Amino acid sequence: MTSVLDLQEVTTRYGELAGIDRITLTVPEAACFPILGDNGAGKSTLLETIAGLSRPASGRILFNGRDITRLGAEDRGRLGIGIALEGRRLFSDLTVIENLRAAVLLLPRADRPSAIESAYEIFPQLRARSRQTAGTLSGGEQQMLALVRVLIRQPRLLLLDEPSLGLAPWLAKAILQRVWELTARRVTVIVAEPNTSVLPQTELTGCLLYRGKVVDVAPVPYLLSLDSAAIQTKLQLRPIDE
Amino acid sequence: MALLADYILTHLVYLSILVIFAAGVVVLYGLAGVFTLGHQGFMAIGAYFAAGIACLMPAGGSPILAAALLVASVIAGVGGAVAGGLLLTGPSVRLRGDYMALATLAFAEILVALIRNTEALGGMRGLDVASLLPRASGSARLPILGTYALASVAMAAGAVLAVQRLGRSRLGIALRALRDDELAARSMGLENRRARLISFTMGAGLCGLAGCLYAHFSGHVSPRDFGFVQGAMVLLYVVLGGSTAVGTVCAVAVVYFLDEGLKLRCFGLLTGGLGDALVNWKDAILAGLLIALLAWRPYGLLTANRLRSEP
Amino acid sequence: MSYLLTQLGNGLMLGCMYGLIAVGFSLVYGVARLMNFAHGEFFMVGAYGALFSAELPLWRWGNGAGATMFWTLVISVLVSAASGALVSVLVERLAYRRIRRVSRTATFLVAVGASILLQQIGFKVFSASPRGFPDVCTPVVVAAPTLSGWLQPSAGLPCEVAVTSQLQAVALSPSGTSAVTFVVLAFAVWGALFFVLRTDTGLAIRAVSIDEKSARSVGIRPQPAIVITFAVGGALAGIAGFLWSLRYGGVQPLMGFIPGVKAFVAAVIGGVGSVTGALVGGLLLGLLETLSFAYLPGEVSGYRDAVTLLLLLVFLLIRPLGLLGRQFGEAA
Amino acid sequence: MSGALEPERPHTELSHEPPVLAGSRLTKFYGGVAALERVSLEIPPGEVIGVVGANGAGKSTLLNLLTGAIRPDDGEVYVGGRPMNGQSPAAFAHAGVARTFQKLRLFPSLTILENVCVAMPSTERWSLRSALLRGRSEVGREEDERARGLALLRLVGLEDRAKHLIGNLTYGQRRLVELARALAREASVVLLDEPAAGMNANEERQLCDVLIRINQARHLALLIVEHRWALLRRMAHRALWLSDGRVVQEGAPESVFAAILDSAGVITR
Repeated sequence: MTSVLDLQEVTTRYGELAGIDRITLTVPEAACFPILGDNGAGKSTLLETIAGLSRPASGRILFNGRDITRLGAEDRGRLGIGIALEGRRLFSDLTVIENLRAAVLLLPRADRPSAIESAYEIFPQLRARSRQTAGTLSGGEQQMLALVRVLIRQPRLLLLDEPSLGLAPWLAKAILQRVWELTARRVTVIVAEPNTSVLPQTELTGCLLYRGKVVDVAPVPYLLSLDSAAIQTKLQLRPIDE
Repeated sequence: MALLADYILTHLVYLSILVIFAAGVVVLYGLAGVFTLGHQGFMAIGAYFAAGIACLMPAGGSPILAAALLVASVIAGVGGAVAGGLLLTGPSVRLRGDYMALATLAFAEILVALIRNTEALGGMRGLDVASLLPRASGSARLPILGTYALASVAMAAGAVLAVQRLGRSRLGIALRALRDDELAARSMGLENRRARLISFTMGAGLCGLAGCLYAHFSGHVSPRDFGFVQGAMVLLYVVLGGSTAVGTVCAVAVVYFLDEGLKLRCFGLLTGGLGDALVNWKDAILAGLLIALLAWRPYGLLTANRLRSEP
Repeated sequence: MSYLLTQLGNGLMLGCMYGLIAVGFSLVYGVARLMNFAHGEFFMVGAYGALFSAELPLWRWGNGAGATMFWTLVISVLVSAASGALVSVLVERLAYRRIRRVSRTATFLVAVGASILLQQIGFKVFSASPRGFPDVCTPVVVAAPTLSGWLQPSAGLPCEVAVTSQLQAVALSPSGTSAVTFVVLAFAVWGALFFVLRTDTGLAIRAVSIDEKSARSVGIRPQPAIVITFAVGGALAGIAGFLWSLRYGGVQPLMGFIPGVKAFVAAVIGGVGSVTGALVGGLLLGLLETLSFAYLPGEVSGYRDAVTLLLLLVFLLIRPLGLLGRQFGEAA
Repeated sequence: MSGALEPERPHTELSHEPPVLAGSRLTKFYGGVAALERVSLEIPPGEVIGVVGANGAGKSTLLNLLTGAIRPDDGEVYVGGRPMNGQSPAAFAHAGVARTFQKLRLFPSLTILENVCVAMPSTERWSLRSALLRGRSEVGREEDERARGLALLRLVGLEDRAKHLIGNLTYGQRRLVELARALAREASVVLLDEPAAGMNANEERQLCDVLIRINQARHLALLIVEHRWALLRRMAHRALWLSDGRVVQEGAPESVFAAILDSAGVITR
């Protein structure tokens, strides 16, 4: 399995604390790669660094072997990297259709209508809401809009930051099920999600973050079994500067 | 030689008036964290109150009466400014950042527009202040000027010391906490209404005091003296001084020296074409320089950019 | 009755001019969270730009047939828009770009500095005496509130700007001037609305205003959107400057300050960040001023500026979001 | 969860006084989304209650409502039996409610000791005169507050860092300073928002020890929002499971954790 994404010793400061610290990570092609960790462990910083929204202080990022460390978020978007930010971050005063139009400004003018149309195929409920301002949608509908804003650009690497935030587990599972169908075996997905029940299956390989460092890359059930004492001993094995 | 002394003493008085005014803004902006653009309104209140009361001086009245009226006019000026300050505490709690700036600007500009349109206050031309200290000329002028200079420097030093002590007191710590993170501070029981009341009183009061001294010393007050630009300049000194009392005094001194220097062709060093150009373009050069300084050190010349202190 | 109509007409036109300036101020605040105090100066630059183009020898006023008049106007509008836009973009590039993200207070002070700098350059390049369109225009004593203002104890005290003069546009009869003003205003207002609400660039600008990080995540570059916003804002203010000087004359370096403040008031009343809000706020303010000037007794109308600012204070206290504005979360 | 060590849960008999903090039918909407719907709970004096649930289930919203940071759209908050109906966070603090925040919110321009002392209930109201003149009584009060502040810092093991700014502290130490600041309020209930997030094993143990000792010594009620069940197993008398803005289950910690596990909603990492 060739690797889609390689991070080499990437460090990004975020305020003073919840940054990421010399992270080295390889994400296999067309895999669903969960990222686990406490709030403030650096999950969002890692995803935003990969998407180009935060500039790393040091280290290199390779996408399909090409160094994209210096590229901005817009250029990475063109290369096929899409991110759905934590907390949905919709353009709440724009209508649903305007949100979609804004999301496809990146594409050539000819492809935009078909891309917008595909959004309604992924989540048909949105068609009835297209004239409504995004802020007035229900929690589930807002999450659907946030997801289609990225999906309709057919990204090759999809980054999801806590997609189940604020939703009842059954609703999150139903919505994300649609995403897994679309991306299985075709799109590489990196998802930061503490609620592991919404993941496509239980036996995925992911990584656990603690204070901006990678504790381990292993199957999710094993990562879930590590408590703070185990993390302590694991990190001791590697030189850490507390 | 007397001319040089006169020049120095006069500028010393204006410098200390500016320091007292800036100390007031340090309390409003530095401690209370209020983005103020209207502090020149408080100074205008102080100046016009002082001018008004000074007019009651009967010609040739006894010096004791003059001294009493002088004290009365200062108290009235400061009191009026404090009243103006209290007026703004209400909105200051509800409005944030930019909107508070616009509200204080509107307050000051309304005040100045009203003054400019009421004949009783001299309208556009302004009021002459029957200076209670005899405007002696010739040899008698220096001692009078000396006492003025001494008094204003003492008051300026007192203002700076008071602001410094306020900063270190428990009230000062509470004000800084409220400025760093208002919700966290209020969740710890810090009632910002009372803290704002106190800091507005002191801030506006100092601005009013500066207004009184300016009225008495310059002998003339007019709406133009309290324009929007003058207010912005003082806020600039406070920002360049890192929102601290001492830092602001240095910033005031530096810019004042620069302004004078440019005006006098670098104290007579540059004569001829370049000198004229310098004087001619003085304000443009000063504005450009201050923009550059701010861009380089937005939180004050001495504070490193890392140490953000922003209301 | 016709007096009321003409006053309403004047009020509408004055309102549209305030609206045009307010649109620029509002858009810039929306997309960059920046109170552009130098925005009034783009209005002045536009006036000088149009003046410059109108004085070009090959387009003398009034001697050619209607066509020359038409082309002169078109050129003047274009030049005033271009000069306003150019200076606006320059100010963004040189003064605001770096400081904007660092500190709000410093950014405001830089804006004041830029405003003073433009006024000073205006004085040196165009001299203080007011100039009207190549027609007679009553001279008015003018001087700038110098930077150090009352800092100079001895030097002559700076004097305040007098009330602007009335223009007697010989070549264009008053009704001709208002007709032209009305057409150009209508075109500019429609253009502003169309640009922001209908075009893709307008959509990008609105997206950046609402949530810059989210806009970047969907591939919109904030920096070009901000530059375009400054350019459009500057152009609209420039056009307003040209029309103002066409109707009221008195093109002098300080002409931008008071209309600039009025535009801030209009933007806040209408709701900062919304284009329609800025236009509505401008119209309201223009009508209020013109009617109060026309109907209130003489000495009271002297308080016109105070009334405008009082309106600002009232709106700030009771409805800071303005009529059509919305809460600007610090999402950026 | 490992739960290796036997949970020595502090046993205090729950008295019949009015609850130190209570919420009835608390509801909060953000746009079209109900962050919290008709949530009721009561915290008797001295009780430790744990709140668990997925991110976005409404835990922080509940905590913000109970501390006055935000106002409920419906329902009522009672502190010591008295309705608070929308008073300011400072009024909540004076009524005896203290809190910490999920994202650290210490005061950067103040030293660590000042961070703690600023939260102390200043009996004497500020006045300009006392601030400027600093008479004997004022200095005396400052000395007393400094001593109490240092005692709190000693409790969390940071007394030697009193003069430092928060810049040069590790993450765990900052959490402990925030705890000391909350305890400085001498409140009847302290609400903690994910206090152990990002803490290593010994910092977590130290936090637990401090909380247990304070709970027993000062009969201080605690509401702890936390993902790490191990900490709640050691301390909590009761647990409350929030999901999608509603209370799913409330009761003994073990029964609530068991309910979460077999609902196949493995919530926590």
